Order: sequence, then C-alpha cells, then structure tokens
Amino acid sequence: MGAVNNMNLMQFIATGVAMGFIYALISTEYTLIYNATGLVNFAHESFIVLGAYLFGGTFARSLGLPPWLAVICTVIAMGAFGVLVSTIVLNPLRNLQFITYAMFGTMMLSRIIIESSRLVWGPLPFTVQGFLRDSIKIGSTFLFKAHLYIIAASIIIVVALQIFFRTTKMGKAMICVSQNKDAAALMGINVTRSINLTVALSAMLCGVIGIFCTPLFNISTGMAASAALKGFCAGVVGGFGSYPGAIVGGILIGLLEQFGTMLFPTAYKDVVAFGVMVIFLLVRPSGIVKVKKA
Amino acid sequence: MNKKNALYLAGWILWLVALVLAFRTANSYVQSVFCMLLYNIILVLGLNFITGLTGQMNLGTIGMLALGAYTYGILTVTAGWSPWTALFAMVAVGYAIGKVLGYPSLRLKGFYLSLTTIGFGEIVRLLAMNLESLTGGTMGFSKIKRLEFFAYKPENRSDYFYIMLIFTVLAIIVANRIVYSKWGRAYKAIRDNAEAAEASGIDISKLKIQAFTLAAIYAAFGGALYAGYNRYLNPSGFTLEYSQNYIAMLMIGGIGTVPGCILGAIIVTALPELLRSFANYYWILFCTVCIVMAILLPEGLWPLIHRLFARLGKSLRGLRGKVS
Amino acid sequence: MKRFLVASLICLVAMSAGAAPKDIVLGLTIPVTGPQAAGGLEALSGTQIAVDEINKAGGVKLSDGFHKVKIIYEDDRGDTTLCDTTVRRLVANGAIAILGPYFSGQTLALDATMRELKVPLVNSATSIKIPKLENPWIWRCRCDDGINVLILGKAVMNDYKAKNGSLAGLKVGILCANDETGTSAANSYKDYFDKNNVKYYADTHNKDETDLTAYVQKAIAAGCNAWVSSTHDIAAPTLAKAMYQLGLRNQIVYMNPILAQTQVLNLMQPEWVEGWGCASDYAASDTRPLSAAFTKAFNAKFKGNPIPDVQAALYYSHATVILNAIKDADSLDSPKIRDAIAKTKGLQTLVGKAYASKYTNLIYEISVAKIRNLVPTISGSVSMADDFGF
Amino acid sequence: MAVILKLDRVTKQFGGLTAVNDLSLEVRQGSIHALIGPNGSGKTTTTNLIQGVFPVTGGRVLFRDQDITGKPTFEIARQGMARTFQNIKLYNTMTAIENVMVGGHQLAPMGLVSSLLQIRRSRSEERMLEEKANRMLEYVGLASIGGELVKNLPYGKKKVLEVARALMTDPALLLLDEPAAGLNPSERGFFIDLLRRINADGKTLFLIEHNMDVVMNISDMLTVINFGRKIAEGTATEIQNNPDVIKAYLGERYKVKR
Repeated sequence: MGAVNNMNLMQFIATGVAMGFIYALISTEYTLIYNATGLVNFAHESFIVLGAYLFGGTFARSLGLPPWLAVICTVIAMGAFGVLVSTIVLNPLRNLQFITYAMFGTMMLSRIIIESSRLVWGPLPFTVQGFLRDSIKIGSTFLFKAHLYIIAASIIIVVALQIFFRTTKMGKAMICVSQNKDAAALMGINVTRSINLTVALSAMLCGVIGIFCTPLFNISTGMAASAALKGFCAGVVGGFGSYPGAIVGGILIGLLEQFGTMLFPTAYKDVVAFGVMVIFLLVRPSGIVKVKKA
Repeated sequence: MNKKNALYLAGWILWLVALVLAFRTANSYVQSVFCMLLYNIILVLGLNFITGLTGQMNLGTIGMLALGAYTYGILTVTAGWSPWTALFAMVAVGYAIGKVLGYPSLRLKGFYLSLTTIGFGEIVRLLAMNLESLTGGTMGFSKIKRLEFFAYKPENRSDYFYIMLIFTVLAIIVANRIVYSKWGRAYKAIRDNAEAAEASGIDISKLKIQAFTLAAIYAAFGGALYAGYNRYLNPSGFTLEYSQNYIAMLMIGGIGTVPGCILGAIIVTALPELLRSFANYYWILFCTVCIVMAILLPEGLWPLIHRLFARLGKSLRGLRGKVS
Repeated sequence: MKRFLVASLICLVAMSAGAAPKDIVLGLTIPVTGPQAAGGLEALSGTQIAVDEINKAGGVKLSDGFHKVKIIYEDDRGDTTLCDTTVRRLVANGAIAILGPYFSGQTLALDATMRELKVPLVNSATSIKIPKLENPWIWRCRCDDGINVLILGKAVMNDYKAKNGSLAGLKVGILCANDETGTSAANSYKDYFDKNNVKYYADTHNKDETDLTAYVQKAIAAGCNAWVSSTHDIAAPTLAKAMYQLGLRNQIVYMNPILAQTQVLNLMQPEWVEGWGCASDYAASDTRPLSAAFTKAFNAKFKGNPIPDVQAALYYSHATVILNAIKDADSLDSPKIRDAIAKTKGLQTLVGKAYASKYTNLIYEISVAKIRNLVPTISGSVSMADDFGF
Repeated sequence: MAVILKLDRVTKQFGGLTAVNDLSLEVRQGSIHALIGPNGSGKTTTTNLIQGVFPVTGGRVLFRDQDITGKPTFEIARQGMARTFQNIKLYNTMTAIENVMVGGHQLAPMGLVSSLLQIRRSRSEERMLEEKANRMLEYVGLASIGGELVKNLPYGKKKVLEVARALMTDPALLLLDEPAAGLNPSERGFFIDLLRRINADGKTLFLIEHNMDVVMNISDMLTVINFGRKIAEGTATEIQNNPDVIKAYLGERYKVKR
C-alpha cells in the first residue's frame, strides 16, 4: 500500500477520535438506562432521530428560533418525552417475566418513534443551515466544529454524571435503584420516579447527540442507524456499565474504523466495528475498563 | 392414541385443509402472502428453540436465513448441484452456524448474546453486499433453481407453495416432537433455572449449542425455500429489522409453544398486509399493535386461546355430564 | 383467522372495481415507509401531476369515450421480496400498468413476476443488467448507466483536455456507492476508461455513509485529478464535504443525477460543490418549456411540500409513456398496452424523446448541468439516440 | 461401612475472604451426616464445592473413592449425587410432574436424532420417565398435584417437590441444603419422616442446616464449622455438650447451667 505513507495520519486520528466520541456519547446514554432499569434500550436510535427532528424541524425551521435557544428547547422537550415514554412503555416493560420481551418492546417503540417522525416532518432529509457547519484547520488536519462540541459535550456529560451520581442525593438514589429495585423501594426511594428521571436524563442526552449530529449526518430517519449499532459496540468494548469505559470503547472503535478503511475497501468499515465487538465479547466480555459489579 | 391426541390431530388436519383451500381460492397477491407465511413459520419454529425455549435472545435469525439462501443459490447455480442435494447440504450449513453462534451463547447472556447475534447478522449482510464475485453483491443473485418433485415442475411462484407446504408440515411435526418431549423440557429447564438443571445432570453447554444448531438448520432450510421461491437474492432484504420481525412473531404468538409460533407467524405476516388500506399509517399501527401485545399479553396469544378451548371443553363436558 | 384474511381482501378488490366506462388504473409500487421514503413521495407526486393533467382534459380519449385515470399505490419499503407481493396486489386491485419499483435490485427481482402477470412496468432503474433480462414487460423511461457514463466520461475528458491541453496524466477517481446503481455505474466507468486507456482508481462506499474522510484521503493519495461518482442522497453531501475539507478546490467532478436534486443540494454548502457537473434528467431551475411547465404545475399543486425533483419528473414521464401507449393501443388490455409501448417512436417526454428498443430502454439522452451557487444550470441535453439507430 | 464422600483439606478463597478453610470430613455410606454451623459459616459454599459449582482453591473432593475435584457439575450429578437448594430452584413455567421428569433427564440416553427417528423407542422412554416421575411423587406424597404449575404451589409442597426431583435418578448421595428452612412445625415433622424413609431405603443424606432440633434427632454424625473451619465432629449428644459449639452458636457470654 504505497499510498498509505503519504496520507495525513493525523487526519485519520482526528476523525477517528471525533467519530469515536459520538459512539461514546451514545453508549453512555444506554449505559444510563441499562444501569437504571436493567433494560437494554434498543430505542435509543429513535431518541437521537427524534432529538434531531425536534431541533431541526420544529424549533429551528418552523419556529425559526436562533440555534442556541432551539438547543435548549429541544433538550427540555426530550426530557419531557423521556418521562412520557418511561411511564407508558418502559415501566410496564421493565417488570415483564422475560428480558427478551422487554428488548422486543423497545425495538417496536423505536420503529413507532421513527415512523411518526417521518409522518410529522416528512420523509425528505434536511439540515439546519449555518449551525456548526464550518470546520477549523490545524496544519493540514481539519476538524468540524460539530465534532469539537461533541467532544466537549461528552466530557462534560461524563464528568457531570460522575459528580451527580456520587454527590447528589438523587444521584445516589438512582444508583440504588439500578442495583436493587426492591431494596431501594424499602429504603423509601420512589423507584418509578427515579427511573422516569433516569430515562428523561438519557432522552436529553440523546437530544444532545441528535443536535450535534445534525450538521454531520443531516436529519433523516436513518441518520443514526449505523452510529447507534456502533454505540453498542463501543459500550461492550469499553466495558459495559462504566461511563469512562464508554469513552475508551468509543474512541477505540472510531480509530479502528478509520484505520480499517486504510487496509480494506471502505465498504467493509462496518464489518471492522462489528468484528472487533464480537472478538471482545468472546475474549473479554467485561470490556477494557473492568466494571466493579455489585 | 387417546382422546386428547385425536383432538389435537383433528385440529392440525383442519388447519391444513383450511390453509390449502384458502390458498386455492385466493388471487395471486394473497397467494404470495401465503408463501411468505410458510417460510416464516419454519424460521419462527427454529427461533423458538433458542429464544422460546432456552430463553436466549437471538437477533441473528435473518443472518442464518441469508447464509442458507446464498449457500443454496451458489450450490444450485454456480456449483451446478441438483436442488435436492443442495437442500440436504443445508443441514451442514445449519450445523456450522450452530457451532459458530453456539459457543458465544455459552459464555454470554441476554443482552451480550443479542449483540453477538446482531453482529453476526450485520457481518453476513455486509459480506453478501461486498463479495460480488460470489454473491452478485447488490446486483443480487438470480436464476436460482427450484426443487422439482418428480413430474411436478413448479413454474410460477404460487406453484412452489405445495412443495414449501410439505417442508413446513415436516418442520411442524419435528418441532412438535422436540418441544413436547424431554428435549423441550430440558431447554425450558435451562431457561427457568440453569443451576438446578446442571445440578440434575443436564449438560447445559451441549444443549445450548444443540438449540442453536437446530434453529440454524431450520433457518437454513427456510433460506433454501426462500431462495427457491423468489429465485433471486439481494442483500438489502436481510437487515436487522427482519430478525426483529421473527422475534415479534414468537412473542405475539406464544413463546415456547408450536401452535403459538404458527399463530404468531400468521399474525405478523398477514397484519401488515391487512392494514395496507391505512396506506401511510399502516406501519405505525402494526408496531403499536405489537408493543401493546408485548405489554398486555406477556405469554402471547396461544396460551390465552388454549385456556379458552380448555374452559370451553370443560363446560361442554359439564353440560354433557348433566344431560346424560 | 384464515377466513377473515381472505374475506376482507376479496371485499377490498370488489370495492375498487370502479364505474363504467372503466377507469384506467395505474399501479405504483414505491417505498412509502423505510429509508427511501423521500424517493417514494417524489414518484407519487410526479405521477399525480401527469394524471391531473389528463383528467383535466377529460381523461384518455379512446374509441369508446373518455376514461378517467386513477392511481393506486402500495408501499414495498424498497424491499426486493415485498415488491413481488405489492405488484400482485396492485394487479389484483385492477392496475393495468405498473410504475416503479424504485430500485434496480427490485426490478431484477420482478423478472419472473412480470412475465407471469403479463402487465407492462415502467420505472427509472438505471442498472445495465435489466435489459439483459430480455423481459418484454419491463421498460425504463430513463437513460441507463451505460449512456450516463458515455456522456459524463466524455465530459471529464473534454474538461481535462481544455484545462491541461492534453489527456496526459489524467487519473480519474471513481467513487461510487456499493448499492446496485453505484456498482452498475462503477463497472460502466471502468469499461469506458479502459476502452479510452485512461488510468483510474476505484473504491466503493456504503450508500448511507456519514463519514468519508478516510475514503477520500485514500483516493487523493492514489493521485486522482478528476472525479466521477454515482451515489445516494445521504452519502452525496458527506462525499462533497470530505472532498472540500481535504482541500480539493475547483476540481473536475461529474456525478449522477442525485446532485441535481434540490433537497440534496440543500444539505450542502455552496462552496463544496461549486462548478461540479452532473447528469440530470430534470432540474427545477431548467428554463426549457417542458421542464418549466412541469415545475410550475408541481409547485401550484404541492406548494413546496415536497419540492419538484428528478424522481417526480421521471415518474411524470413514465405516466406520459403509458397513457400515450393506452391511446395508441386504444384498449385497456395490458398486453396490447405493452405492444404499444414497444412501438413508441419519437414520443417527446419531459426527460427526452422516447424510442423503444428491443428490450427495456426508451430514453438515450440526458441533460448535463453545472452547479452554480447550489443551483444546477442545465447547459443542454446530449443525445446518444443516433448511436442506437433512432 | 465404606466412606461415600471424603473432603480432604478443602479450602476456598474469594479474593481475601476464606470461605472454607482446610476442611476435611468423611461421610459414611448409608448414614445421615449433618454439616451445621451459624449463618455465614460456609455451609452452602461447601455444598457448591462438593457439586463443583465453584472451583476449589485447595484440597480434594472424593466421591465413591473417585476424585471429582474440578469436574463439571452435571458430570458429578450423573455419578449419583443429587441436591436440593437453600432457596428453591424449581422450573416455574412447567408443571410438577414435568419438573420431576426433567430431574431424570440423564436416565433417558437417546440422542436427539435417534429420538426423532425411532418413534417407538422414544415413546417408551417417555413413558418410562413419566411412570418413574409418578412413582416419585407418590413416594413423597404429592401424587395429587402432578399437573399443577409449580408457580401456583405452596412453599411446603415446593420443598418436597425438590426432593422428589432429586430422587428421580436414584442418587447414592443426597445433598439437602437447609431442608427445614421456612417450614411450619407440622410440615417439618412430615419432612423429617420423609428423610428417615429415604435413608432407610439405603440413600446417604448430607444435611446442611443451622436449625438445631431438626438435625439433632435424625443425624448419625455431625460436623460443626465456624468461619469455614471445623470446630467439632461427633454424634448428636457429643456435639450438644461441646463448649466450643455452644460458644460458636450462642456467643461468649452465655454460661452453660449444669
């Protein structure tokens, strides 16, 4: 591969890390729901799509709000949506006999959300002009502004989550609920309220991901499909259930993808991500950052 | 053959006759839905061994089907085998997939396993899309030969219904013999309480791999019939969404039961077609029905119907008791 | 459960039988849900424009009077197995001709079905493999990838010669999606450049790719100085963005008609694609009489939701071909309509003059547009009809 | 009497914690041997070590003079060792008789393919399992509830059903993990008679219990452990008056009134 050496390796690393942080943010999100409800949320792809549509379609385009106001409105709207979904769908699913039922329920929820987005905002892909569209250049390497916001957002969110769970009463309550719902209930913690809060928190997180992916992926019903699956891979590789693990896993998958395209034809990029995940699942299911399981 | 079995046998024959009669009177559109129903039944019966009985989430069903379909296509067209020998090669394909997916199922549980199976399905689809010389890539693989039954040469798609029906009935009989036997019980024991099963001498690893192999052989057979019926394969038809549909069939029909699988296959295949008159909204309606069923009917429709029959039977016997 | 299924479908068929004189029923099998829903909506809207026009003039005039035209459509989700079911449902509900499906893969899958149902089908699937089916029922009112490539390949070479004096040192980067249209175009480009002994570098990408930086970097490293591409509405902006960010400025780039679609251009920044060329059957900004009339009618009916684009214009032309064939055949009998289509000669449609070849192809010309500030300005249409003996 | 089960200096450490510390004991063939000790003294861990659920950190386990250390659980079970659990582990979605029939899975040797092909033989195998299961249910007095779903059964009956399932394979050694836990006095009486009957039929019982009065009147030999170490061994009367045992159970300040 003579062509490889004169390629800008820095560019590979920059894009790899940037994309990696998107996967990291996604895996942080569903780790949140998994820790809180013990339920794997297959619907988080649709949460991201909904966040993007709410931001791009409703707030930015039809209401014409300035971007940053639109961001705040979207996050609040997603929080409310999270509570709604949690009470109507996720809670009843949570105490089903077999985990397979709950997973199946979230899959159907995902299709319903994506289908209704198509019906409400129409099937044509669109984007928000002028919102984080440009990029910055360091030497011959470029990075999109949107990527920088994603990196900043994921670091802030992971740090905030750590502080929230370690110091605030509500945060500790959520950890108790995630580890043992019955015991938590006995301690007087309102389990349902705590789970609603967790789902709302992760819905807001998905809203943020949707917003910052708009300039990168453009808004369409399938925008988050591959990113969501790679978010799963990142979670597994990084160490399931640990937030720092999600970041490590995300960056690793992002880098491997970029360097994978150097070796194989680009269409095999996704195969690389899934292949790495399957290897990790077999060799080291607990992932890189060993999770101290209770 | 006590009275209970006779009743069951009559039920099956009645269902079969109704199916064939409905098929013959239907127009070519409804006939195509029937044919889709047949290979869906085979797939769900296979999936039932893993997710239904052994309780392990499998989202790679469509990957198994794709492997079976492409192997059958390549064997009959590129390698020039006769369709029947290719069909029996499906057992080997199923065996291989069973081993590949079986081993991870020993070490991984629930969500992790479903991820491995999703990975398996996606890798199969991506390879089918990019290995153009072998699978024709996104241009698809065409002119796949159909099974011929001595003089019976199925020309149109609907003629293939009868051959597929033979295999579906065979699949139902074999599934019935496995599910309602010591094997079915052993699988369910693993699902309900693995430690207790192991402590009473059940080799859990062997049985888990066996369940995966059974499901893979069923899926490979289904794939071969799917390839024969459509005579054309395209990777775009093997996405994760279809694996989710098979889980939907299992859940709605009735997890772990053979009539439940068939009922689930009928509902999930026919419902979208019936709701087509809602044009733009039919897909949302279908998904809402599925999620409502998942929440309200955790064990699925068949146990409900079964209980109705049983109660009906009891009240009839009660009535006859009073009369005679 | 069985009887309920059959009974409800039979009553549906009875309901849509229609009053005398019999309506002309056109059946559309398009992706209403699923990833390609945008294309489906455009196709449906384009057909509705054609049907409204004919019905405003009283319908199709046959010997036994005027026949109103009606559209029924089914959602095939862009799936190669489901399209067989939807086509059968349309024919069972009275469709005498089929428009769609959207993808080449689906069209290949319908080979046996159309021979069985004996109903003509017209769509815009461009794969070069479709005529090889030699299926008398499958027609295409759009020039195929082979012709696209001839026109765009020549344009690349002309631009390069104009810029550098000679073809020396030309290396073309063929960056196509790995779906059916992409692979078919890529293979045609490879043959064309081999014939004209032009060096090239080819690589494929997934059609809904959201990051192509490494992909483009590999192509630049391979020393390409001109580009051709055939891709989809999600990957096109990603490709343009990556090429711009990696420093490629005023390059010779020719793309498939996806670049002329307004909704795809809206996803891009003007500077990404300034000066790029693309083949395009139609562009909303085209001022030629037929296109302008269609754009006006489209905007009058849909008022910007959706905006007129290539697929709408194509399905408008498919409807024109079928309705014209019905008039020539003076009958609603599908085989007769097929024969009339096979005899189409010089029919002026929105996307060009239609001449029926032995199998499938009807159109041999396409316009070439240059993108100026996100607006595709059509410089004129290039016709290869004479090469095909018309 | 021959020794059926021998623990030879068995140790088990979880990270820093030593759950079982250098434990050696021998169980006589045909006897009722009880392993007692206060809560958390490593009783259940010992059963799991015997049955190979966890690997042993040190020492050996011998069953009928064969070294079964490190063997997988199902292999040990197949050599004639059955078990009941501290918290009941039954198959809730199946009926009582199905639960017992699954217990006898190892009695039906036919492979999957042969059981599909040879219909007559597999039918007779099925009938054998069903008859044996019914016999077991009668033996433990649960014949009437064969068709009931396990999740609808009361706690007492579930405990007895677990014994029926364990007996299905005619085990040489029966491990009973806290059999008396959660039973009311009448159920406990019935349960003790059942154990005596099983023992009378030649089966060795290995009881794990912290309830003194159940253990005292039926076991031939007792081993007492505390914090994983053996502190006493002997017959019921010897153990009752052993000061170390009393101290372990009742704590330092309790004085024995002579």
